Amino acid sequence: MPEFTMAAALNAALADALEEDPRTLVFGEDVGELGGVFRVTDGLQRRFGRERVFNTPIAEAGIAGLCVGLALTGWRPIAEIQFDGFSYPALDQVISHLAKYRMRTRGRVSMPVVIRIPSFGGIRGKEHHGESPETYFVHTAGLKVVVPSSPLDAYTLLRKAITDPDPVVFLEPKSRYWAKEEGELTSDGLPIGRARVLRNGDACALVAYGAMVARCLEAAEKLAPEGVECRVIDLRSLVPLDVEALADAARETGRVAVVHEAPQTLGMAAEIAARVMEVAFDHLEAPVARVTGLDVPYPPASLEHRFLPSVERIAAAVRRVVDY
Amino acid sequence: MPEFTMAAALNAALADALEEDPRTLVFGEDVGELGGVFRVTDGLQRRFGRERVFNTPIAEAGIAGLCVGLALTGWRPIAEIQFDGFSYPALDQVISHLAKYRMRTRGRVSMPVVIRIPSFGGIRGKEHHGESPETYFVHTAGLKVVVPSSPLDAYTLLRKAITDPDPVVFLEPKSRYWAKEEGELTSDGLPIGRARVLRNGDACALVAYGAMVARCLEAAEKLAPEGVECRVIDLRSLVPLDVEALADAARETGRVAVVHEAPQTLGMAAEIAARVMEVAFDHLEAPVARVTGLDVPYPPASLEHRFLPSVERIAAAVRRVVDY
Amino acid sequence: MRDTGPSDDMVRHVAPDGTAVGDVDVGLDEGDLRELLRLMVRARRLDRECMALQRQGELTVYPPFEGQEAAQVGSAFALGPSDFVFPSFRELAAAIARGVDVVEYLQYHRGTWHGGAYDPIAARFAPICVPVATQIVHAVGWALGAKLDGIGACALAYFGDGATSEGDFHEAANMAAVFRVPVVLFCQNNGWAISVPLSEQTAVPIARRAGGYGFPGVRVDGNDVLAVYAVTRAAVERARAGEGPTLIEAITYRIGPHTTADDATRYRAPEEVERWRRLDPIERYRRFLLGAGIVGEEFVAACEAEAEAWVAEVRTAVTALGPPPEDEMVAFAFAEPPTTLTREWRERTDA
Amino acid sequence: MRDTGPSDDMVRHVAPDGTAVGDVDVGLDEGDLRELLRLMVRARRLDRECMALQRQGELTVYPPFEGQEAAQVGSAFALGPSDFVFPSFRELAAAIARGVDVVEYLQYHRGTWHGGAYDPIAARFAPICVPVATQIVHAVGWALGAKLDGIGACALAYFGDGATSEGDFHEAANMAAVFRVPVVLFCQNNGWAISVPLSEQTAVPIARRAGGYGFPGVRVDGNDVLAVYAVTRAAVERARAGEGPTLIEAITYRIGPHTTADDATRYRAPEEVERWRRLDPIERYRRFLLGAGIVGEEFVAACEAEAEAWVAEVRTAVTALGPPPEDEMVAFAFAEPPTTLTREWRERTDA
Ligand SMILES: Cc1ncc(C[n+]2csc(CCOP(=O)(O)OP(=O)(O)O)c2C)c(N)n1
Ligand SMILES: Cc1ncc(C[n+]2csc(CCOP(=O)(O)OP(=O)(O)O)c2C)c(N)n1
Ligand SMILES: [Mg+2]
Ligand SMILES: [Mg+2]
Repeated sequence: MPEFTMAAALNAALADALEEDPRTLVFGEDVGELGGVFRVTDGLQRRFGRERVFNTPIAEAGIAGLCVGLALTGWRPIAEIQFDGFSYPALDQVISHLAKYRMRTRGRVSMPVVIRIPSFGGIRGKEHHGESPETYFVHTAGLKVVVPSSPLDAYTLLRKAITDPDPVVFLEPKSRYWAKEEGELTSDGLPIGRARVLRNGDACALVAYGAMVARCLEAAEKLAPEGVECRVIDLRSLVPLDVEALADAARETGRVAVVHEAPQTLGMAAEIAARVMEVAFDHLEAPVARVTGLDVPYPPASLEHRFLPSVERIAAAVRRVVDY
Repeated sequence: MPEFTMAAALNAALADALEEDPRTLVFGEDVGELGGVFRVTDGLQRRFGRERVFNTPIAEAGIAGLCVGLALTGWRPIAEIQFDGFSYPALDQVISHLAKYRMRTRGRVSMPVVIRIPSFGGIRGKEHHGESPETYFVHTAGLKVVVPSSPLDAYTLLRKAITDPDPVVFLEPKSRYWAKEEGELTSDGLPIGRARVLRNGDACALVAYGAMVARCLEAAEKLAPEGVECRVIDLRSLVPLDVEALADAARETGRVAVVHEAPQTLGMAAEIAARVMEVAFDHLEAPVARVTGLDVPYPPASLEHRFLPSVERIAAAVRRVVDY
Repeated sequence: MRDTGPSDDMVRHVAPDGTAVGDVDVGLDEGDLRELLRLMVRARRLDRECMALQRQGELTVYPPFEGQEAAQVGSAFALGPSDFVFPSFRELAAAIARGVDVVEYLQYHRGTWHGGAYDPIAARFAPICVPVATQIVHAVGWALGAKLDGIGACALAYFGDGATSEGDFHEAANMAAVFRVPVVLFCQNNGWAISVPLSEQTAVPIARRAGGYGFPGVRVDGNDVLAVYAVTRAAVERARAGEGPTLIEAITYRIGPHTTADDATRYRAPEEVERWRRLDPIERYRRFLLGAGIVGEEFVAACEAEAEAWVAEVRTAVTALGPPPEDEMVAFAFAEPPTTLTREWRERTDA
Repeated sequence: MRDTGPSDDMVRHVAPDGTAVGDVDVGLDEGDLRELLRLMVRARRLDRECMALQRQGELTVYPPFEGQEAAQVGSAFALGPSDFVFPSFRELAAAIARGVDVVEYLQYHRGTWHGGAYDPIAARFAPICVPVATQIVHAVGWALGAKLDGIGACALAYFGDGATSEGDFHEAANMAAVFRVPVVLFCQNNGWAISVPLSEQTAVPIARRAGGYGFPGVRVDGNDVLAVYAVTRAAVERARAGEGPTLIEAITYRIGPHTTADDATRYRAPEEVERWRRLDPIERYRRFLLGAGIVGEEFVAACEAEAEAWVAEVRTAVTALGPPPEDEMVAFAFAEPPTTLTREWRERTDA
């Protein structure tokens, strides 16, 4: 069976989309000759030409705004923002236009746009290179937000994001770019809006996305010998949220811990805790635990291990929830 | 006793701060001759001169960035962003710099900056004039975020925000600018970080901020004859959050409903629900209810009443929580 | 200084008193020349009606354009059917000239729908855009798409003097230059951005910005409809020929308040307004046409009568506009509303 | 075209072969002239050491500045003690010239602290700034504050060619012009923004942007330390005299990769790098000084030896830097950490 890194799987997804749909365009800072700072667009310009795959000036608001105009002329833009921390200058165009365009045109103009953003921490990066920007997008009504956790699913999610009629913010866990997975790439498979269960267990549900999924699986491995079997849920899609999967997990295990890198306050775990309480209050045996980043700016490389959820911290949280 | 509108109280707070501290500056779009589109800076330029109170070009990132530079030279900038929806171009400067400066300089450089933003809906405003931007700021570690609900407290909170050593995002509920309150203006009083209880009751706690506080009080009035006495909590400060006040309310009433205008997903109610569950799980008799805006872009004037929490919707939620 | 009237380094074909300045042949036939007047008369009449409707509570806040008719009509008239307009929020006159359904347009100010209740694609007129300068980037994106499609069409973005201070103006202008796309950046410099005068917005004339990006910047008397037409036409042809963007600074004036919520007397002198009233674009053009014998007084009267009748119809249609079906709020946010949203909505409507 | 070397419309005092071009008296005495060489030699030696340290795993990603020593040292040397520098992330040479504690500076690249581990206020050197162009706005804010304080000091913002495409560059430049503040906008045009060549970033020379804001734009040979000094000095004096901003475009070249994480061979030809190596700023200045008899070979050798010894000390100090106390993460986020945060931290450390 073929083996793919996440970077390679994403590259294949872009190539296949460019091949299949002549209206797709790939652009962003350094996506041309260089192939992007993570090589996700490697070789695409050579293969599809400088008209369909091109560098932009350093102008993130401009990049997001270009997407709006291009979508109006019937193109399908797939834009890259170089890093999480550089998505903020684009927020106004994303919030005020990209997310609202369909609604304000009474459904007449759709925005089939994908904005790819290498995101999250854990690579001993510089300042502004370890941000978890999902809350800014998830709270913005009108966007879809997805986060792959593995190479094969990254391919599927990206292909689905590209054909989606609505704008999709596609957050790539850069600490997992070089993780490998064996299997076939497919554009079928689980749609956006559906979570996947990666491990079964009835003691506690561990809910995560992106790079934290692997840590949750590790924590689950670690806990198993203690007789604590965790159900590990990879959310994949933060918007729409798979509330059924969360409800099932909460009803069946009675215990939920949510893990993410973003700071705690109004991180995804807050939403999941609130939702789980709404749909499964009577089944909950313990409060939903949040294992998250700290409510401080992302720290320098030498402290990031104290900021990010570790396998130990996840396991400890599960134990607390289970012992509650 | 004197009577003040919120606009007048805020104007007085600015005037008193400019008077007392010669290092304070007030600037933003149209804050000069015009006195701001809501007249909150009325007369300040005439009184304190064009050097201390001045118009800026239309450049919100610029306005936020100016604050950083001015704080570095020891000034205390009080900037106005004209409307909620126009705070988004400033997000990068706020998130990447204003919020992080103290941390990245190891505490050596503080950012005693206030960014005032007339916010929220309910005034039949145009697009981009009814946004509830608090989540974007609350999730951003390093900022304080406050929202007054009444004229006298608006004065107190603004004075405290101005003397605070850290950056404070000050969200003014524009639908309450002309609401009146009698009493004395004071810069003492409840600090930032503390909520206030505006009504007592043991059936359910209603938690809100800004314009929704008045609606909660109305709903509480409406529910009282049914024998349902609500405790109404005005959060005032979204960051820091008064977790004690929330914990007390949850423990004592066992039932909590949170009301805000922002869309539900990752709105403040999510955070409050998660916190309340964390600190008072065993006391909760019902899931924390969220009475919020919808997860869609803010609608046109003729539909905003269906988007915003109404007194009826708040009351209905309390009844559901109480009957749970 | 500049409020003494347009200065001399501007393109001008018709002087304020209606006399021709040099060659007035801008390539329009007499029918077109009459049409320009007809459109401006209509536009002004509707603008005044909207001010009245707002005062009567039939519209929410309204941003009048009186004084800017020539700038808008002259420029919009220079566009072809496949060109695409990216307006800000004050371009109702341009919308009229482009044939946008004005009743649908006024849903915006009626508060019954947002940005584009009209069909923006069919009308070749993007949704009304309030966040200052953001639409300029969209115009560049559209122009890039049109260039890739090789359709020989161009985008025109309208924006104000104040908008040129925003980062989005810059990112758009620079990308337009680098990508060499067919776009016209049309600035209506009306002297004010709400209460902020031009001198607090920029230290130099706006047209000069163009040199910093490497494309032409042209100043034109924005109250001279023929000059505006000619300058825009040239920019459009340049764009279509693949020669890239042009920045046009049309010097004009906002006779009314910023919006109906504004009190302009707080920041500007009545004499300034009076000076500009004497530079009225419609009056100037009327005199020109009469002087050149292209129209007679009866044509002017007919225009006014026709505008009157049309506006009466618009008024009836606009005041009949009710709120949209409530569930449209949910129906149009996504192609298919997520179940979380439909559930939220159901709970709300059940309650 | 431009990679054949600096073109002719640039200010230049010393030709690439080290001979004087016209008047070389820039108002520096011989001690200062020697100091410029000493600083550049130190800077290059440290830069190369940092590349080595990174390869040895002692630093995280490092952005080298080799080739840009004259641009940075010449400009920083033109500043007075109360002027304030707003660097981007590649200004270690400027930091050296300003006397910033380089070990503290290198905490950034060591990954032991963010932006400004040195004291930015005492050093008159703002924290290292990665988000492209954002620091330019801070410089304008600082300059506005300095103007209000009447302290006769000026701010200097460093940024790259790529940074001029960002909205923040524009908002800063325009506000600087409107407020007429004492600021120097110093662009090191090193030909590349990571893999994007200048021609994909702007359609015209960057100095031309200045005309769009109404202040002077100057191009200077960025590999000629005397020319850079002279041009910056003039801009600083202009700023201090209350005459407002200046944009300086220093034409230079990044000899190394964008950062140690970059592979520059993917996007640029080795011949281009070779051409620029022959325009080396240190070699040029060394020849000039030798030719003018201002220094002898032994001074050059002494500079190198001194740099060597200094860098050895820096190396020892940097490699001794351990992670900061963990609770600093919490201690410095707010003046007083909120109880929610201290509780979060306590739970974590207890766990
Ligand atoms: C990003 C943003 N900031 C602020 C505003 C508030 N605002 C609306 S119109 C306006 C002035 C615009 O001036 P100008 O560009 O000259 O256009 P004009 O109103 O004169 O037509 C301002 C500041 C806005 N709509 N968008
Ligand atoms: C806002 C933002 N966008 C993107 C980046 C990623 N990035 C880092 S350096 C760089 C290129 C900068 O080029 P230039 O301004 O010419 O400076 P140079 O690297 O050549 O010194 C980019 C795109 C960033 N740091 N900030
Ligand atoms: Mg204007
Ligand atoms: Mg560069």
